[in-house]
Amino acid sequence: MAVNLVTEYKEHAQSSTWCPGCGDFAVVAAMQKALAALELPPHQVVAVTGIGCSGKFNYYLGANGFNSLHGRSLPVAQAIKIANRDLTVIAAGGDGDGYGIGIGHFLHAVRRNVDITYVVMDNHIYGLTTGQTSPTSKKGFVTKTTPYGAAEYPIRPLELALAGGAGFVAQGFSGDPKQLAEIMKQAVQHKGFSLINVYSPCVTFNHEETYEWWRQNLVNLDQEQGYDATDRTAAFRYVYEHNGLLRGVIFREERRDYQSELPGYAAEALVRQDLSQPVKDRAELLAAFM
Amino acid sequence: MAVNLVTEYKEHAQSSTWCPGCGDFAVVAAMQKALAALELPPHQVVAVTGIGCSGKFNYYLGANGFNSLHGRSLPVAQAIKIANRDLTVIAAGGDGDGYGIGIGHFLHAVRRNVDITYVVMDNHIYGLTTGQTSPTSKKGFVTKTTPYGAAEYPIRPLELALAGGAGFVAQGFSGDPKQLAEIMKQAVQHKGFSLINVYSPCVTFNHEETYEWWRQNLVNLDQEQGYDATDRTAAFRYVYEHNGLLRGVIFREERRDYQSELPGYAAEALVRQDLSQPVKDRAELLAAFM
Amino acid sequence: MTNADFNWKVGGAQGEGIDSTGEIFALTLHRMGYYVYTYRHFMSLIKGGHTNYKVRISPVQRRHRGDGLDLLVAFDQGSIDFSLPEMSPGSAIIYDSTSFEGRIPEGRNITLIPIPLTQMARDLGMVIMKNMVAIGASAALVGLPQDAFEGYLEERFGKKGDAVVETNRKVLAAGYNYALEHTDWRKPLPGLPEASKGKKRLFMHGNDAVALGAVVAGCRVVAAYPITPATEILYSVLKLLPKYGGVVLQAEDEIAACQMAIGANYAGVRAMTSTSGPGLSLMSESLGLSGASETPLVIVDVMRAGPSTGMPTKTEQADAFHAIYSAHGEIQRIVLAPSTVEDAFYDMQRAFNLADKYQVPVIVLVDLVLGLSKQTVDLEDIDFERIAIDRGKLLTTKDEVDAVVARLGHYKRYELTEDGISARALPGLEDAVHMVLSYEHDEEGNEMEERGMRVKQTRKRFNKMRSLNMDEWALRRTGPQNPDLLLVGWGSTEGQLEEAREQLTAGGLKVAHLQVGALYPLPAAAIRKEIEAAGKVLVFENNYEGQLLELIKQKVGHYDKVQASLKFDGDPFYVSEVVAMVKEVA
Amino acid sequence: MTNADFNWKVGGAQGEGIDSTGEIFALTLHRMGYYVYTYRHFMSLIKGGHTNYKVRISPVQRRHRGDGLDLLVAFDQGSIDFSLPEMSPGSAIIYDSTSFEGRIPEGRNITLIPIPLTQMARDLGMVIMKNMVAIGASAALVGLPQDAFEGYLEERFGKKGDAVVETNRKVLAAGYNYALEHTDWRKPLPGLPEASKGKKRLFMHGNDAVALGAVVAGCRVVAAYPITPATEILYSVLKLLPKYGGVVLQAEDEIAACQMAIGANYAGVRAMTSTSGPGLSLMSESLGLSGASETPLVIVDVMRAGPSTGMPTKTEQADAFHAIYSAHGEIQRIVLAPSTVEDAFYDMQRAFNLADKYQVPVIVLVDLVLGLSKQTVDLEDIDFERIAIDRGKLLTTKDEVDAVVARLGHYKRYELTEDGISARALPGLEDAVHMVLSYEHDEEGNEMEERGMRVKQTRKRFNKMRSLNMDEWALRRTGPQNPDLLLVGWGSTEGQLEEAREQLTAGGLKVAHLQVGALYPLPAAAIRKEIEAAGKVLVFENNYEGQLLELIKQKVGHYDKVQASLKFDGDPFYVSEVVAMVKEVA
Ligand SMILES: Cc1ncc(C[n+]2csc(CCOP(=O)(O)OP(=O)(O)O)c2C)c(N)n1
Ligand SMILES: Cc1ncc(C[n+]2csc(CCOP(=O)(O)OP(=O)(O)O)c2C)c(N)n1
Ligand code: SF4
Ligand code: SF4
Ligand SMILES: [Mg+2]
Ligand SMILES: [Mg+2]
Repeated sequence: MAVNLVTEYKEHAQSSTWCPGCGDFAVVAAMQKALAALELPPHQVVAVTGIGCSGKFNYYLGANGFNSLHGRSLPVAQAIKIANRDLTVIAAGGDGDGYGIGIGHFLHAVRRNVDITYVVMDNHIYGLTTGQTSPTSKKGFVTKTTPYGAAEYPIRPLELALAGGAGFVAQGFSGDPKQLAEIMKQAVQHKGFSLINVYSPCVTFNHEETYEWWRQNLVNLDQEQGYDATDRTAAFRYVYEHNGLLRGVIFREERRDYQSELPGYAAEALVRQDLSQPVKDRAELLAAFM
Repeated sequence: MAVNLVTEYKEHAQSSTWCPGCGDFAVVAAMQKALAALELPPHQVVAVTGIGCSGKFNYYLGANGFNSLHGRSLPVAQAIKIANRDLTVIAAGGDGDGYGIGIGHFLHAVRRNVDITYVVMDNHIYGLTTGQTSPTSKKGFVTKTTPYGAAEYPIRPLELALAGGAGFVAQGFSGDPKQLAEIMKQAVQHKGFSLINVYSPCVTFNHEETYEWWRQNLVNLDQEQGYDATDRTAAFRYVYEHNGLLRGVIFREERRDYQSELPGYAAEALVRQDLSQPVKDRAELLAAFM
Repeated sequence: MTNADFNWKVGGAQGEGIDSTGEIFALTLHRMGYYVYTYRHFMSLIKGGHTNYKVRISPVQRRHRGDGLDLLVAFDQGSIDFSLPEMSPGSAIIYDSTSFEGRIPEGRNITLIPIPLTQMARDLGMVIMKNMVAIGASAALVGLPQDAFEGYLEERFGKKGDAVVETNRKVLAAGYNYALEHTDWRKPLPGLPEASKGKKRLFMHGNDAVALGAVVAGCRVVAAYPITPATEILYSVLKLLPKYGGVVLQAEDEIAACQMAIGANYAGVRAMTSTSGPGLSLMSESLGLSGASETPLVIVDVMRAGPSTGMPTKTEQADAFHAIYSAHGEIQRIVLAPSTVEDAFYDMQRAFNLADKYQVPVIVLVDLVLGLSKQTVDLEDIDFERIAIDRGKLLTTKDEVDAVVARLGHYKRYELTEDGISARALPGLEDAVHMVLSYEHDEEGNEMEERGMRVKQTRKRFNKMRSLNMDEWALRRTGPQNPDLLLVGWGSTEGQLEEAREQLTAGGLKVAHLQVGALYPLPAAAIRKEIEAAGKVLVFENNYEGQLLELIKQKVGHYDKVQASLKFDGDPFYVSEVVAMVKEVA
Repeated sequence: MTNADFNWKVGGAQGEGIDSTGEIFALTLHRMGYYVYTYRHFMSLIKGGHTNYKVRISPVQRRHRGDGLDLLVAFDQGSIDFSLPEMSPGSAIIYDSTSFEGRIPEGRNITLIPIPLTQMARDLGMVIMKNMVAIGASAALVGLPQDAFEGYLEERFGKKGDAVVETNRKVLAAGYNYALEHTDWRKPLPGLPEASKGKKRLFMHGNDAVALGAVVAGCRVVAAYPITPATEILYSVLKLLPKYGGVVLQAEDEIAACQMAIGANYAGVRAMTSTSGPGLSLMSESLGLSGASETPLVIVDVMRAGPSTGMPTKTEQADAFHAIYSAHGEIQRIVLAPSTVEDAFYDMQRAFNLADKYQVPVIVLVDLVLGLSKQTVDLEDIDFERIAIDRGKLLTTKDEVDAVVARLGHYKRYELTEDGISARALPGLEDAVHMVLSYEHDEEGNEMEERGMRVKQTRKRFNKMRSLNMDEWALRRTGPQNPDLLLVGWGSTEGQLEEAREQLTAGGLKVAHLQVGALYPLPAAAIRKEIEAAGKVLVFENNYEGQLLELIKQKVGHYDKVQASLKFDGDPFYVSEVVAMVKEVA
């Protein structure tokens, strides 16, 4: 079943224009594997992206896709889930998309806690626009827009997600698609907003943070005995002290998702409700205005 | 001198339209006191605000003021400082302004670390628009837009500032203007971006978090022996465990500010540089295009 | 005609309960069977600052606040000063003699009626009840029975216990009696036809009608960010939606709100956002997204006075240019402009149907006056039977998808069709997995830049609106054919223009009135006919630039006989101003 | 005329170094003394996908890429297929016979020249040097000496050591000799007048000119967010600004970028933002803020094909409506549209001066072709002597403030003046403490809603532009008076329209050409005169709606004789297309 499903995803996918070796290939493949493992067929999944190389995630995933605007995947994705709770909704994009222009939506999505999964392909660079500094670029990073080195401190997505109150925070690495797929499975299953930040190398424009570099510098939490992913402040300290160079599930906590808090929100998807009911309720509706 | 300066500020101030008892009065008064104590006369200060009751901060402060758009005080304020480093620049606004629509600018201002001070009058409500849920409203808070209680988890500004890498994070309370003025003095003196979140009661629309309530629930860090405001992750844990109900300086750290990182940024304010120099450098400038 | 009406107003400082006082008065008279029309003057601050609430009371339906003022209740001198220009000859002012001594200029035929409103309220209950004293006094002087407000007192204060009801009743009675005893000024309300008495009608403003219209039209997600004067739409919708499983999302900003509306529409649920100018300015990129991805979108913009933050509590009709032209690049869109509460109700259905049918953004422009002026509306004019939900080419079942697949081999979201409209499949349907996107694309939704397909997709996006004929329904016209003068307006000005037309007609002028209900596409052919048949044409707008007139110039033509009559001080037209503007040129 | 030129192109897959190959070729010929004009065809993806770089080589200045193609270097069959329509009779194609066998349709008079580019590069150096082989081969066939690229090789590879230079030289020579030996196709470059040989000229594109123009005009803060095709402005500015203490701020988004530009301008530093359509759509609220607060602002929009994300690497002229009309409420603004690199340079000065003088936002619309096409520009045409910085009514010293205080009692930021312009004091000056704001306000900058002052401030904001007469300088005209046909264009179409005019004139038609350099305020009176004097008028635009024509309809009038000639496939006009469109109607 799962294998067939992966094939099904691939059949719907467009042919890729990513650079050979781009980390994002592994992200798509891992997601296909995770969704297949969860027995979710392509037509029940919607992937919403912003703009960037990573924004083409849904072209290649092979599920339904909404390629929205730069930085705006999350509002669209949240609304889709609210409109049709039966869909599995994945939002995806890049570090510029999600933590630059889109960081406001990110933090509000975190606290709104709609049941979607957000995958950020974090390559510490603006790929599609051919190599400018991104908000996760390290201080001093030299790019076309920062010939003298980036002057800003980088955004720390994991710490922000933890501070923002996220219920599921994880980090993956394109160099380990197996772990990534496993994380994705858990994230999709998590009820509420889940973040997966993926270190996904840009082989064309970031020559510092290469596969090799990540491989040497990332601590794999799956191998860290005694790491407690249920203590938010401990997780914060751990991430901070490791300068974010971790992979695995950083933190998880059950919390009621947004939909569960909504008055009147029905078990049946909103999109399938009868629209003509109010006409029958005319007297009652008008009574509110008398 | 200081006393005269306070008078000077008051002379330039417009007459107030805030509700009697509004917490924001104390915020303005504390700022006047702090600036006066630092011997900064009104004409050397620019206060930039967004839109909200709190957005009228600069009308009543009596310094130069730029009342910008809802959520946009910070980009304007940062640019003013960069354009004229001799000015003392204060950005100010409300919880909706700064942590709702403006939270993206907030986090990027934190990491950019331009030398300005940001004061948020946090009343957990949208005041000017007459009482809707704000991003800092607690979960379940009943307002005009959340008759069934707010469904989202609140934004945690202190934790976010800490996670975002802020160099100076403090919290004040309108009910203790003396402490507030002292915090403000330190914040203005801090080189780099400083945040002061002020619990500033809205006496008209928030009947839960009143002066009394705050007074009873806030822990005053000035009286907490052994609190270490220089350990970021410890501060994070402390704030988190106290659910943000603290007042005093939460965290401080010296870090090079943005301007110090800029190539060519001169000691003399940009606004006073000779604009005609390039005309003299014609040959050199054109050489780049040959 | 105007003489038959009665105009009442209460004015004071913001925070004194002026609005609720006005609303009590209006609602009670409304329930008695009068047509009331209310107008709120308020400011963008919470306490202090002048505010007033005007109620026009008439046996016939009125669409604006009225020019004159018969009885003013003033809680401060500022309220008197502010409303003096409106006061009719023979009118009266009840003022709170506890707090000040009312003054009016010499020579004005106005009766000053001092009543110690605060004192009486304090003595009998509490200070805030000065409003009830004032209502009692007003009731007495306009010839209402003392128990006219009885029902309302029960309804409003019943829950708080009998004592509260009783105190209010007492305070009101005291005002009633005090007034009868201390002044002989009287002006009775207009008579009420027997058939009207106690007739059930609606009391609502344009924002209510937008909310109701949206829900009845099938809207189930409203994503918005609070902003004056549009927030009331949220309040109304919050009352109506949860019953239908609908969701009101308070977004983090207007960008998110609009993107959410797009997302929900994509998922197949009718969704909208409501905002005012500053929010609309943040939605340009969303307009582009809706247009390029061909995802339906409905935006309601309740227009306040700009530019920028401007005057948030004042009215204007100056967002038309932005609504029609904003967004880089080229998309199609539809811009509607209701003139009445009823229009607002029906236009929401129209907006959703058009958005679904043409898969474009639809913007509904409501001016502040229309949005916030509560008024009496006849029950039969909010006719749910006229509501027909038409979702256009929407594939909602596997069978429908199968039919497409049988025809095309596979489902194509952006199929090039005769009419330019491609069937939209709900995400979630088997065999209809598809991409929608903001990039240029081929029929399958693949991003591409191939010139030929680019041209075809562009043509398709524009051609699909060819079947839309605004000329047929977007104009409302009164008056004779071939008039010497044609008054043209849009939005809430209809009431004033109509009354002005009646006055001018009575004065012997051959005047017609054309109200334009859609700005884009502009019903150009129909407007041209009207202009050409008229001797002189005046376009009345609450803006500086004459935006409708500019559109007419662009889409219809330049005519020397067409002129703009503009008011842009944040205040709606008075009929007398309209008439004066006409006299200037006629 | 066109025959005298030589058109060369290299095409292949993105990521193969096509751009730098093209640029080496172009720059070398430029330095030899030719006028070159380059055109990049590229896509919104990093690797794969077709890309090409065309170089038009001429002894006279050219403003567009040219219609024909004399020699194509193709690294894949796709490049041949893509460029076939352009190939001139008698032209040739060098293709990389290592990777494919080139095919062309039967019956085309084109010579196919197989050269094992990859193989030769691999044998002598490394694969990427196939570009050098191709350059060598091209040089041979167009009659360039073998050492023509010598200087460039030194400059580019000198730092990497003699060996690298030597290898490149070897590879190039191999290509040169191989071509001479294996084909007898030759087409010499046009002759170069003695005076031109080795003449120092500039090689730059519109984005360079914008950057240079801005810095020379005194701009010291550029805040922007990366976006194709505007990012090059940042790159250029980054080269120029630090020397003057200037700051390039990469903002978190375009909203912040534009607000930063406003903030810096308020503080007294000339500041701008640069963006493309999607970014411009995010700046509507900033336009309103600049307009309402009367803070100068300069925005450069390098237009790409929309709508929405659209086709980021393709050209269009479709942001005019948004630039002119976006922002809720009503503000004044100025919209400039340079047609040439030189215009772009001078327009930046104009933009900053106008923004300072009128305290309004100024938007400079540059189309992608103008923005990205590097070309030869005469040194004397970038004349710094023509640059005069005029900051308008700006108070920068205590003395100036004192003079105002002496006159008015105190400084008033929004003083109601004759010309509508109020003096702007730098923040930081004693006795000039003041507020600027997005709310409506009185002269002192107090937020207020008083009707009279509202009207005055609105009038002031609009009246201040009365002294601005675009008719005087915003049009460029060639050709006879009272022409039978008038070609109208804006932006980068000038080159094509001008060559078309020359061709049509040679064909016996009485044709004139009018290039419009400002869209708002539109130089309406001057345009009217031109239209009225012409027999027929065609407005050429790279958009679907005919935006300039719509503006003409709105501001000038409707004329049957005026028609739109539109191309909206992302590709600029060819001269032949212009001529064909003319023939359709003439
Ligand atoms: C509003 C807007 N601004 C700018 C752009 C241009 N743009 C497209 S992608 C991108 C950055 C991409 O970086 P990132 O999000 O990190 O994705 P990556 O390409 O690295 O995967 C930018 C700036 C745009 N499309 N829209
Ligand atoms: C773009 C935009 N959206 C919405 C508004 C309306 N608005 C004005 S103030 C405000 C919220 C104010 O809340 P807060 O920032 O907490 O300030 P407070 O009034 O509580 O001090 C809103 C939503 C606006 N002015 N501009
Ligand atoms: S540019 Fe970087 S991020 Fe984009 S496809 Fe290539 S490797 Fe991937
Ligand atoms: S509404 Fe609240 S925040 Fe606004 S002035 Fe009144 S008390 Fe202060
Ligand atoms: Mg990236
Ligand atoms: Mg607040």
